[in-house]
Amino acid sequence: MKTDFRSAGLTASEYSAIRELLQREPNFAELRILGVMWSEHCSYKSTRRLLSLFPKDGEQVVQGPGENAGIVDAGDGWGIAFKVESHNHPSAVAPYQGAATGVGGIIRDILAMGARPAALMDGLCLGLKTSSRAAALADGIVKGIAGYGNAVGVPTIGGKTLYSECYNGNPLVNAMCLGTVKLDNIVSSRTALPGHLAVLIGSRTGRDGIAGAAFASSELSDDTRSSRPQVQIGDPFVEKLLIECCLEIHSKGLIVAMQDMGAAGITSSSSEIAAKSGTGIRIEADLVPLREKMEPWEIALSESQERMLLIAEPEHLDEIGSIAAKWQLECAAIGEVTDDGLFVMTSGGSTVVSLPAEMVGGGCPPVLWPSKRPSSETTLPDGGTGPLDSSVIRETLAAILRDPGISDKSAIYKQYDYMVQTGTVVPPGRSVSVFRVRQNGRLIGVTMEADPWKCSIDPFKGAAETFLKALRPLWLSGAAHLGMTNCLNYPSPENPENFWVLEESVKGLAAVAGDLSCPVVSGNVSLYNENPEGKIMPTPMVGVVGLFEKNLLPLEDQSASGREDIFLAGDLPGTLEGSLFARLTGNGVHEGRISYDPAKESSFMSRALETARGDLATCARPIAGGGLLTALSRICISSNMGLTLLLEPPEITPGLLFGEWGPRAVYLVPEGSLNGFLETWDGFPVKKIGFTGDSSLSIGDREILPVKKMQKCWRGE
Amino acid sequence: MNYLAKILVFPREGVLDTQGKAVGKALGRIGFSSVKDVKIGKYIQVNLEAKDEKEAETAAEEMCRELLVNDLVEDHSIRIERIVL
Amino acid sequence: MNYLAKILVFPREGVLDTQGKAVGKALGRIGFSSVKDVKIGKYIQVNLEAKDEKEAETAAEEMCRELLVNDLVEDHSIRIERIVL
Amino acid sequence: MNTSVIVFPGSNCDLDVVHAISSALGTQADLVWHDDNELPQGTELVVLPGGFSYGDYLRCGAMAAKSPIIRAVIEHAGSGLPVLGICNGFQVLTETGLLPGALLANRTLSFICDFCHVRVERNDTPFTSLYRKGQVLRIPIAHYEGMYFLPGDELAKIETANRIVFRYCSPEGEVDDSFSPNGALNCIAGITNEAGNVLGMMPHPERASESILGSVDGLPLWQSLSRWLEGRNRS
Ligand SMILES: Nc1ncnc2c1ncn2[C@@H]1O[C@H](COP(=O)(O)OP(=O)(O)O)[C@@H](O)[C@H]1O
Ligand SMILES: [Mg+2]
Repeated sequence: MKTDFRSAGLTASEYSAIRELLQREPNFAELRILGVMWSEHCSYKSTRRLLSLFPKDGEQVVQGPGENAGIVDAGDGWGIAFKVESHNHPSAVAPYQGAATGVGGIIRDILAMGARPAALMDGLCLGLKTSSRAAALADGIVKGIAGYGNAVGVPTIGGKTLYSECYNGNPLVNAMCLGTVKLDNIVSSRTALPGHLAVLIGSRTGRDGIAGAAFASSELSDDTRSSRPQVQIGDPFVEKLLIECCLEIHSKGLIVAMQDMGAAGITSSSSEIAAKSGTGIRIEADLVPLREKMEPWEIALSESQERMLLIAEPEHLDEIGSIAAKWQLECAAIGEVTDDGLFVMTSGGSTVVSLPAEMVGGGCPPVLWPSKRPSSETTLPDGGTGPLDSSVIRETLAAILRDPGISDKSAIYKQYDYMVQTGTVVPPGRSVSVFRVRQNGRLIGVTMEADPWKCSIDPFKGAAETFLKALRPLWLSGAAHLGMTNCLNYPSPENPENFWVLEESVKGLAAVAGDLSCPVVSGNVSLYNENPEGKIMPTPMVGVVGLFEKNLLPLEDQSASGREDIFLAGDLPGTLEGSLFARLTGNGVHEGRISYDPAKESSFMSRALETARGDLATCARPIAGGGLLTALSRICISSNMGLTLLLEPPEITPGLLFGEWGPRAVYLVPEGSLNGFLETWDGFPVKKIGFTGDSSLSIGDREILPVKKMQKCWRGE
Repeated sequence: MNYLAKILVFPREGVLDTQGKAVGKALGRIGFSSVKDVKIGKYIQVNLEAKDEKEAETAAEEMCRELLVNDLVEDHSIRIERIVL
Repeated sequence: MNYLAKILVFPREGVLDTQGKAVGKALGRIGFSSVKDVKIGKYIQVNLEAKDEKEAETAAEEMCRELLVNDLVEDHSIRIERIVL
Repeated sequence: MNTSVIVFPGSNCDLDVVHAISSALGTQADLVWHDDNELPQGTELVVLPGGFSYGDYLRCGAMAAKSPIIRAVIEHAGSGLPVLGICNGFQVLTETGLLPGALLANRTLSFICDFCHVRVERNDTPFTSLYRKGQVLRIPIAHYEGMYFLPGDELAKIETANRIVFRYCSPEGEVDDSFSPNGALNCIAGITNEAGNVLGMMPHPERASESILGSVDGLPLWQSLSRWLEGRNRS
């Protein structure tokens, strides 16, 4: 059969590299396999070099990137495994199933570490509600996350949702999972030895999603049906059984190594285990339990969901089989670990694939796309920046509270079971989500952030700010960060300007990771997020995990009693570039300069942690999207309490009220804590700006909005 | 005139029928050993007005395309019946 | 011999068909003004072995009683078809 | 209190119930696999926990109701000992026939996870003796199919027989359809069998049993059961 490397998704130079490495022509099955494994999605060929810029080490890091998930130390011998993964392309085509299987996939990554999945977060970038297509996608995506996460019994405790036109046809679905694992009981994928068996547990294999990874590595075309892989269907019921089954097998000490089957199914899972363990592996296609008749190469590449690959010693096979039977799952020894370094697949007694495992998993030559700084400096309108009068403030604030990115997200997260596992201490809807590790009682804070607008203005500083936006709420609540995971969502890297933006963003994230010692322990890359109608803004999605000291409860972020002073910690005016205010009004975009000041962030961090730990405030909230007035409004809205700002007219500028960027927070401080609070913040810009009470938000003696009205705007009533 | 469009929607060939699979297993477990396979879909019955059968059918097809069926994962079939009161 | 038991299950008269109502409204909203009423039920297709049609039908009835249908809230109808290979 | 928590394939609140009982009463509960034919010796309380048994496919609770262990649960109930079905467990109880009615899709046609308020209608059951009659509980729900349904005449019968234990209500205790999150008939959130020893409820008491989780209004339920069983053992 004449094999066409292009239809397998390979370039001419990759094809010649393959012939070079093999010293022969690959056969049809091998070509298909390499086409998938050397796709962007599986090989990270465009970004491997960039990702190596991330600082990965820290004393709290138990497992850095390279395994199925990273692990950080959460005290008392327990660790938190976590990772974020995108399912953008599938969700654009089949929103419910795409989002559902995204959740299923990330859960299995956590499971593969031997961890019990304990919490989910979802980062969603959705199109505008005014587009009916985007609205239908958004609805399907949320229902898919709910449908899967709820049934599988892992609470979705928070996330991030933002809206822009650029996501109308390119929605982003970034699912993050966190699991708890005993540190002396972590499973690895690099511990296989020759003679061990490869055991497949879970669902039967069908034709789902064959070559799905390759699909995720190109732009979306107009045609949504033809040339698509078969849509993968998630079965959360089977996933729940798979979790319990694998954890039971693991608790009996029967697992040598484990790997989930994600993109490129059996091929990627088995070749990765072999490559990382420095062994070979031989899979017999005929032993794979099938749903329908399939060719060996299809079996090799099927992305049927809810399957795990276990490596086990032969004498344990029976016991593994009986545990799988108890959980009503398929279980089959489909091959064995060998010592020849080859990934081999046999069928009907003959060899259909024989490739160096190393070459399948990590052999794709890196691609160095040209990089070019975009020439067209976007010139932004420079509106008036003088003091604002009350009616403008009122209208602007009302518009901000109604903005879909700011307004109430409960219509989304109430569809998620965010309480199952009875560990959710701070539910969705807050600036930090917090769950309790059942095994040791410790509290873990989690945040997820993205700010594509800031990344569009300056990808380095924008990405750094994105990361910091995820860190600051943790510090304010009292959690010390342990590590970060991220998903790099970008358009095609083949465009030099896109690639430059990607490079700069990675550098920005790496800078923060290094400067503030928040190592990157896992992540995911999703490129080619574009379609004929347009491309997405640069959208790094950052997830950060933090740990609370023993017996410390998270500091509130939205409660006022009417007896506190309001302090602003941080610079008085923020910066309007890339702010929501600038987007809504096209005004004042040049007030303040964007900056990244690691020393200042670090100083902010220690004071914020000290404030929370010393119980020196009753409420703390970062100033982020929508600026100071928005942060204050959120407190008013949820505590049903007004406040008065003591600002003089020259200070009442858009930058102060609506500026963003940098370490800034509002604190509510009761009288008894004033001295301690001020001592803690001595040496950092801090200023009393008002007090709580009454039923409206006012500036001086001018009422801006009654709380009732703010609540209505925010709830979209 | 009044017609009843009876629409069956079921998982496409090759698409995993998670529900059917689970129900098939359960039937086996409670003693129906003769069961070889179960598929589960939706049955939608639309009562609509149309001037003739042809028009009713066209309308039903359109409803399937627009809302009732996700043709990435589902197939469907339609039967039109005249309602005689 | 192989038979296909085609089973329709739908909400009983008097039981609120929330989903049917919602779909009916949605169809109206997107422009299908001729729709008067929508009912939504389940379509279950059981592939089973039986010695004749009668036996297949009895088995299917029993499956409905035992598992597939909850008569408190659902009605059902069964059609048996012989599968000719 | 000797508790058996039944685990069906797809149950996901089983460990939560075990945890709540142990933190409320300091006693350990046993997990019992649905495939077993017997309850452990000495079982006093049986809990059918929440979750998605068999994926909630076909009808919630329908396939679980056919599990081997159910016969033992029915016998247990027949002996007058308490059986508690929470959420999916309630659905299993209606499917087994231990409780009347059915739980249909929420009128919102969406999954709802939230705190809600329910009023205690009876405190003369093994489950509720430590509540006040009329007490309002703040307690979570998390379900897609929670709209309690029973045909009119039968509904009237269980009302007359005073079998409603919890009703959805306002924070102040006013019962009205507008406070029912799912559209349940007569705002029914929990009912018992005739003898009063089988309770099915949609809200999750195990999620309201520790102050760190935002409510302890579920605690008295475990304490009531424990006290009732102690009293029974004494007599
Ligand atoms: N997709 C989601 N899933 C769960 N929770 C979400 C989701 N989107 C937003 N939230 C929650 O709603 C709150 C507000 O979300 P958002 O406006 O996106 O974040 P921020 O508060 O950082 O501006 C956050 O507490 C977040 O955890
Ligand atoms: Mg993995």
